[in-house]
Amino acid sequence: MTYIKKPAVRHPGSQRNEVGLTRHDYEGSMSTLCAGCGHDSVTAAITRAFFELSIEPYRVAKLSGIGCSAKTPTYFLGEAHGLNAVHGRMPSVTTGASAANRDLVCIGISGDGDSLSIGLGQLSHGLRRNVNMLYVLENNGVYGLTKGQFSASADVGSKAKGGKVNIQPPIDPVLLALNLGATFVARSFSGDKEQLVPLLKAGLAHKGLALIDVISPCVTFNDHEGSTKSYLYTRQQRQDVAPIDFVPLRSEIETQIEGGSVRHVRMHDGSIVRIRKIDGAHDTSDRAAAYGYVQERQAAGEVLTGLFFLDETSVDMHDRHGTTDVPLSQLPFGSLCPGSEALTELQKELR
Amino acid sequence: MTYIKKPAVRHPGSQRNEVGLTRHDYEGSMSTLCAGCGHDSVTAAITRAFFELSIEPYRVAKLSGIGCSAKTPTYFLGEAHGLNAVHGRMPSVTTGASAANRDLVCIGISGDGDSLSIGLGQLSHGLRRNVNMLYVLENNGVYGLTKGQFSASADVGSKAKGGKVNIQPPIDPVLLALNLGATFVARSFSGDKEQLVPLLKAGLAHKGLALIDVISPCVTFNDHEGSTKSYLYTRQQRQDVAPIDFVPLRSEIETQIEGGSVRHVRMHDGSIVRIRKIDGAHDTSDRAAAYGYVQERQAAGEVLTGLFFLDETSVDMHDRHGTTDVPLSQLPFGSLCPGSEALTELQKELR
Amino acid sequence: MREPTVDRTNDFAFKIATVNGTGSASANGLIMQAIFRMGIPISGKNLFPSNIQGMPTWYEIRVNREGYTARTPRFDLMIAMNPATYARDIAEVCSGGWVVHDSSWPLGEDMGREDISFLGIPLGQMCVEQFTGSRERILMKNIAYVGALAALIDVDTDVVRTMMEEKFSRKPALVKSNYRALELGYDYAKDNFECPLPIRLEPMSATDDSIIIDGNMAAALGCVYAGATVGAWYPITPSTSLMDSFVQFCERFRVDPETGKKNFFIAQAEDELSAAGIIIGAGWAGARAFTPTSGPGISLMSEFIGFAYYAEIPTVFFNVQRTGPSTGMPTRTQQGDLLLTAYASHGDTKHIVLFPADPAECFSLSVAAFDLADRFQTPVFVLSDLDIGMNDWVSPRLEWDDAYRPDRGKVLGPAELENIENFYRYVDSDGDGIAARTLPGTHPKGSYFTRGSGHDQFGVYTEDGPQYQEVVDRIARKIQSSAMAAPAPLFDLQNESAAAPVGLVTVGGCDGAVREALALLRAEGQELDYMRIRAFPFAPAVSEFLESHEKCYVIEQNRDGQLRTMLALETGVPAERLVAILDYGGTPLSADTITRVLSRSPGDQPAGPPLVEVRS
Amino acid sequence: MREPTVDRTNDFAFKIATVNGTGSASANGLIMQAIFRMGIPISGKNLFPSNIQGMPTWYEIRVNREGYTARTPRFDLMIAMNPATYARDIAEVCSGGWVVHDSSWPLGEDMGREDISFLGIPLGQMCVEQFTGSRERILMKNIAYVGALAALIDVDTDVVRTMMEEKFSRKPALVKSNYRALELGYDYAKDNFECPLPIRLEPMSATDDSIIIDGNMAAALGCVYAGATVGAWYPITPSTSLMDSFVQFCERFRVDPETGKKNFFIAQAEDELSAAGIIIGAGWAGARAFTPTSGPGISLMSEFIGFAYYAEIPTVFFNVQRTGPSTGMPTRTQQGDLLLTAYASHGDTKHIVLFPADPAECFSLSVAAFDLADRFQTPVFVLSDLDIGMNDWVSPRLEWDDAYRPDRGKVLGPAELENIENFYRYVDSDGDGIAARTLPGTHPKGSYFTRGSGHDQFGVYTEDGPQYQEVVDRIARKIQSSAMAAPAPLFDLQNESAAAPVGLVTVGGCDGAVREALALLRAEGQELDYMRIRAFPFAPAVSEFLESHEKCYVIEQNRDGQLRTMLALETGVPAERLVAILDYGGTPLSADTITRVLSRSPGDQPAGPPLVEVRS
Ligand SMILES: Cc1ncc(C[n+]2csc(CCOP(=O)(O)OP(=O)(O)O)c2C)c(N)n1
Ligand SMILES: Cc1ncc(C[n+]2csc(CCOP(=O)(O)OP(=O)(O)O)c2C)c(N)n1
Ligand code: SF4
Ligand code: SF4
Ligand SMILES: [Mg+2]
Ligand SMILES: [Mg+2]
Repeated sequence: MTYIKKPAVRHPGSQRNEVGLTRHDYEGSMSTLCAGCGHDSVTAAITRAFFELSIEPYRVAKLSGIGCSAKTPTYFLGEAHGLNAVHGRMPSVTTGASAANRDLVCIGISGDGDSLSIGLGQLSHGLRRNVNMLYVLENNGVYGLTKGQFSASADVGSKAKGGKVNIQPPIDPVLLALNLGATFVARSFSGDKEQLVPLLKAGLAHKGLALIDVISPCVTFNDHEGSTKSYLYTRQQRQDVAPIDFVPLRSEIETQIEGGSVRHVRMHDGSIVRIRKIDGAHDTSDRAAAYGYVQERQAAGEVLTGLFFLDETSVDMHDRHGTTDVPLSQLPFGSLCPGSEALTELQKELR
Repeated sequence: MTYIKKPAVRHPGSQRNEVGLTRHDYEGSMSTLCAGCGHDSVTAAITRAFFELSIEPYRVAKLSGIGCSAKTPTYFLGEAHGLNAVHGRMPSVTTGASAANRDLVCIGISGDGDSLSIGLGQLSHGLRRNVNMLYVLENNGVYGLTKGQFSASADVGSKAKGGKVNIQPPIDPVLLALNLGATFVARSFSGDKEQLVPLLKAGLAHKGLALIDVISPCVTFNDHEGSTKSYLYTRQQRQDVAPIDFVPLRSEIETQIEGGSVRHVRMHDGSIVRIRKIDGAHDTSDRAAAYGYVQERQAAGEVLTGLFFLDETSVDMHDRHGTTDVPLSQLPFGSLCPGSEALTELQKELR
Repeated sequence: MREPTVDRTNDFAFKIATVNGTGSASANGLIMQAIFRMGIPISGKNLFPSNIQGMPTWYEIRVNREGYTARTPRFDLMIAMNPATYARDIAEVCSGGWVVHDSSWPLGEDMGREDISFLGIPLGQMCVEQFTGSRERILMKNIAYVGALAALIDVDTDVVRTMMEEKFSRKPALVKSNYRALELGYDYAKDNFECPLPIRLEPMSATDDSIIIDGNMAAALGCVYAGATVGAWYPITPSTSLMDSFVQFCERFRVDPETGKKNFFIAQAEDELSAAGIIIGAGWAGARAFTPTSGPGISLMSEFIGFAYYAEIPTVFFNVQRTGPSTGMPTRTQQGDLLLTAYASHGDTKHIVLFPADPAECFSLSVAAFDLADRFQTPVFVLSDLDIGMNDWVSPRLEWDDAYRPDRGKVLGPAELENIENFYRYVDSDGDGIAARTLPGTHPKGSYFTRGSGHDQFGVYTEDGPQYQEVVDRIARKIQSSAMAAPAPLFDLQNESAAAPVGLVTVGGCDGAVREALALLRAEGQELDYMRIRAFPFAPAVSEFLESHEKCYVIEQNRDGQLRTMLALETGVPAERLVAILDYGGTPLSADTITRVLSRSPGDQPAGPPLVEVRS
Repeated sequence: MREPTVDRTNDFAFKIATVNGTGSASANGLIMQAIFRMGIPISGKNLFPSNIQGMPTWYEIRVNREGYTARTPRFDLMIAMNPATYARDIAEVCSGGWVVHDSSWPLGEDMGREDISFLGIPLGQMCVEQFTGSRERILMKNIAYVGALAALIDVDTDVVRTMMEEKFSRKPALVKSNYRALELGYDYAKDNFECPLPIRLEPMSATDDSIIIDGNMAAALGCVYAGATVGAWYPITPSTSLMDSFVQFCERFRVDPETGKKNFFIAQAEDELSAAGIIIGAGWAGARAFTPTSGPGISLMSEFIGFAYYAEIPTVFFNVQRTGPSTGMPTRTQQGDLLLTAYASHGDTKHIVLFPADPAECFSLSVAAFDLADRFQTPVFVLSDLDIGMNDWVSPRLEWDDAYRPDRGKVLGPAELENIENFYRYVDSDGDGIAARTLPGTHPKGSYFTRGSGHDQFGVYTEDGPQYQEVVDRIARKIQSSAMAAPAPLFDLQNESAAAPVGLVTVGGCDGAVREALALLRAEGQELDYMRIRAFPFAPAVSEFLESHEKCYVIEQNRDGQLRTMLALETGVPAERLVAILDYGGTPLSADTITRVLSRSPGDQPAGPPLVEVRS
């Protein structure tokens, strides 16, 4: 079923997508984050990605844990069901929601504290299960909401606002995900919508868990010099690998292709991801190469962004499990309850 | 202080180590594991490693979580304090014990369920903290104690006793540890004392967290064909990388060196690890190379064992933190309590 | 000493002491099943170690023609197959009783027990002679003691042989060796002892309408029949077999025969926190979802439980209790998690808890749990225990009413949403304390934001006291009102018209032992009423019972009298009128524990281990 | 309406409504501190959002010459700086009161409040004229309202200026602009309004021996003075500042001046489970170790808490409570975790809990907590809350007795071990329920195995009922016996010789409000006794108090009457004699809540928000 909202007033000039909705229909309530917070840029990119993909908001389930980042699902897709779980446990709740209704378009938003400290186990095992979801990790190197302690993604030597210096080696979610068998691994920067929006769209089209690590500076606690998660550092040290275009199923494939070698990857829903190779060095289908490349550039002080790895043969949680096509939550009771006769039969064996 | 136990009866011929103890003094109570369980072989190797290093048992703290593997600390070093924590939480308790008393020789025993499922976060963050401990992961691909469910290290397609087939990609603790910045990463096989004992000794001498992943077959639930954690598979598919000798501080360095290229690594306590390179391909000081090599051989179906990575510059938790040299638990109260005068002074600022 | 004149036919108990992992479990099951098939009321209690191989293990069987099959600690016969526990096993035999032991190698002593008879059988030696290979020899020794037992107490060997044929229908060689081993023991006993002993069996027809089932299997069946589609778990004794059974039933009943696709989803989670998260997500998205666990799991799930309570998400938790605290004794039973489960999580919380007494109730209360969870939009706990969950029980055949339809509670679907102005998640429009919910993915008008942080009745984030209170006050009313909808307490009253002076109150698996004690005490002339509580929050009938009795004995299996605590707390009945009889050593309750306290002729009562604590 | 004849000097309350993250917090602190330095009893309550920037925030100040400084919901003056909350802020002003607002842009309305006076000051406009850059303009607007307030209520501007000099001693430019902003507001008010208002300040000397401190800082200081060396934590509001303070104190007092080496170890753990594990490991190895957390953390630590209880490992947990359940309102206060903390974890457990009422007790009870933990070898909880922990309190100067030596309990060192035959961990040799422990790494004879699984008194693994019971029974006795060693309840009795008919009972931070209500009610002629409980398990004096009063009102800040529950449960006093007065909207308790229920002339009582619930 498709419900198309028909707003009373049509803003002149407000563009409509294939399901007749405007960008405004993909917004949520007003952000209460700090002015300039990277997370708000991610929200804007998410809004645009859903709009451009013409996904009806009510088909979406947006989930998060606790943190500034975790607050953002209220700021987009006001007409989608949302859920703020407890801290660090978004992956398991999303697993359950997706288990119950495989038709849900699941997007999970998390922070680096939420995903790499308290939630490291859930992120890792969510990746292993290959839950069909887009996992956006809004990575700022600190616990924003509790006022700026180091998170597990803070770099060694990075300074907190109070002057404390981090002494623990960081966890890079991209390397971790590659290590744990993730089927879609990318990184972007909150400030770069041109890169982020297509990545989000590709992630939504991916069947399985698409992890996008988004460097999203915390202007209040971690946007000073010496922080590798600052606007400045990211702008200076960023290196793009394999930029992509995303062509939704229903769009005509544009004929004009930009220079450089381009690879087309067909997603499960039929849409196309076009991966442009900058220097021919990176092959998004080679997990080991992706790991090596990210690690190498990191050692050189660069922040590599782009799509690192995409498993075109990804089999998601439900398909691995062999779940039926109808969402479990919608199966009629008759198809679930074996009934009294079966019970009688069964009990013959219990004597 | 050193307490040397003087047994009443001297078994003729029972060899004594530098602190005058026999192998028997390093034993614990009788194992209650299944006959043939890989974990018992690990116990025997641990007993030997401590004996050969002449560490007085009472200086050791042996900790574990819950599982068949977690039971083993009762089977060695009967004169050491031991602790069975709750399931999956050995790393944090060991962190605390080591925090309180940095002189303790800490050994933590865990299983693949204990460390890679429920305890994945604790293992990972214990690694990041570089707690000064030897971490032995007795890896059998199953939950032994709860009767053979797949653990997170079970390979895709491996069959459980009941016939169920695993569909989740495995976590390799070696790759994970390399990824997370571990300072000592090795793998061995419970059946190979010649390799395991020197690795254990090197791990004990390492300052920081030494992770040894020991393939330790579960004869009851996971030693059949098709299990990559079986005796058979491991024996057939094993490939040694960089075998080592370990020369404790107090031993004379043997002059006779076996063929092949040998690298000497001096540990923090002055003892020496001699790393023999088989094919010259592996450099134990190169984390990225170690990762790549393990991953490559794994893809070829081989189980690589040996010492993969050793950070000679490892700075352990206490040194990073700058903790005082005297164990905190032994500091006199006078050095801890600022006293009434300081309180009066301080309170002048609180007006 | 037992009086010799008492007829012990179909009224005795025996115990089999063996070593874990040697195949004795299936031999013991064979005995249990054979006696069951002979139509005699029977129970089997497996006291197994938290170990895979090599540690002592026991199996206790009680037959009772009147149907009292709660555990008894008094054994007429011991099959003492484990040298390591020989001394303590011998000590447990009643005066006048018998010991069967393996005389292949001399155990030497009678342990000072001249009041019991020792029946030595060279089981090991016979098996060495008759069988080859250590594996077969060990396994067949078990069957040989079954044979001896058959001769000694008149187990129908035809029944046993039939069972062997059924079990090994595809392995005729195995049937043959089993036959042979059975005969070995049987013949030796017949030839050397006066068979049968006074404790002996005689066929009845008391179990014709019964089955053998454990509570975990029955609970799993309840989940299947209630239409649960999502299960998540992390293995933990003694709950593991609940999910194992669910898997098996789903593979049998829930796989599309054509496509092979599955009408269910099961996740072996990485830990209990994740298992809780999965079922909460599934409940939120509209599936009936559950997790089986035990005490440590509930502790770990505590944060999530509070979330589901406050965000009002239906979920079902099975807590198959084991002996606590902490890791405790994982293979021993207890009722130690009553308080925890009722009030789990920080802040003001209170949960619906159901207390099955046996496998049949594990089945029916599972179904009730899903209905209550959906109706009251809250976590519901089914509090079973190791004894109920893992031991084989003779149970009346389970019944199913095909007219049953799940109560999914107030869920607004697309059609309803189409017709309303606005949907507000936490507005209680009809005053019953329950607000309607919607499922994600169904309709644009149904969207709302679910949160464990402060929210007002519209579901909007709030830090405002009165708005916050409006919601938590309604939730408190809602949970309290469940008391009228949940399974009512069951009573056995001396007299319908007037209350007896004393009441016995219990919960869960204590039922059998308390009913047996009740009969014994009433036979002594005592006037007693009985109430078994089946749900928390307590129904008004619970307070009424407590108030109408001068004194109530609250019988439960924990150290601190947790049920008594909850009763005092929630009903306001003065605690001094509630006397706790506590048994918490880890074994299933026996009637002795109660009669030792309450019998007027305690001299007649057998002395027992100091397992009972009376507190008032 | 306030009677105009009443002298309001040093007896009034005002509230400042601003926006989070705009620098108002330090301006408000300035006011609080200045009035404190004027020697006047004062309290400041910060009602801040769970947000970093942009949401409404309030600061409430009450001055009271008699020292009653519990929160009051009746404000004589509102400094209404936040347009977003203007309407509701105005509504909170008492009849006859005043509103200071920024008249730079018209807010238009008086919100129908003709009974109050509006004092418009063009704060924004003045700051735009006088300062440059938006940052400075925003910050200085805060100082400008401080200036206006100084004129209106007679804050001593010299005191304020001195504080500015102290604060910005290294940034003279800042001192200058602060001076200027202060004058801007001050002069405008002097020039345009009749200053001072009837609500005004007059220097006193009531705070000369006092300090300003929050409970978290005081608790941290307690940890330092008690000799705690290991702290582990995971950040969570409102406990975070406890560890922040501990870090600061350690860096000041615990760093070797020569080597720079640290006599402490602090771990920011990856989550609360790990924090609990770390302090358990440290406690086991002989350090005094603690973790600060809040409700969700305790839920997550539940499994570990049961482990420490059963394995008998000393540890100290600070639970700085916030409004539950679940994430609840993280920046609002509550006493919602009493039950959870007292009985945390599965199985039979019971824990020692201490209840500080204010920062001074946060200091002293922290020290007591470490002593009790060591002596009873068990987790001890210090149950503070957001109001105590994070608000600035005027506190009597903290005292320290240099003769204090930590009670490390029964720990056998090398010398003792050398001289004994055998060491057995859980043998209670002197009958006090406490067995001696040893520390790892000290002596070969001291070794034992610590486990959360079943163990006998020798520390050996067991699955045997009586052996298991011996240990858990002793633990129960041990915990119960702590009641005599823990901080005793405090009383304020009408009459030492005979009990009053009615008692007021409370716990923790309710103290101030209840004492104020007590004075008011006694002034009405009511006979009332007062008891404040400071520890659980309850001392015999607690039961005695309850028993000797016909009726007790139990005043606490949660929905379900958790203290009342625990009292009924543990003392056996009939619940009907305990009437709960409950306030759980998230703000600190005020005396009104109590007098509204208990005053004989309730007509005189101001109507308040429906924050109070009376349950019996
Ligand atoms: C169980 C629990 N522990 C701690 C907290 C406190 N807490 C809230 S958010 C947060 C960290 C947030 O960091 P991150 O996930 O990086 O999000 P950010 O605010 O930086 O976007 C913490 C520790 C909590 N809410 N629950
Ligand atoms: C909180 C909790 N959950 C579950 C269990 C049950 N449990 C005990 S051991 C174990 C798994 C053990 O597997 P592993 O660590 O691989 O050890 P192994 O027995 O294979 O050596 C589980 C799930 C438990 N003790 N505690
Ligand atoms: S504190 Fe940091 S992460 Fe949080 S809203 Fe502000 S800028 Fe964003
Ligand atoms: S079950 Fe497996 S892991 Fe456990 S003791 Fe037996 S062989 Fe070892
Ligand atoms: Mg962050
Ligand atoms: Mg294992």
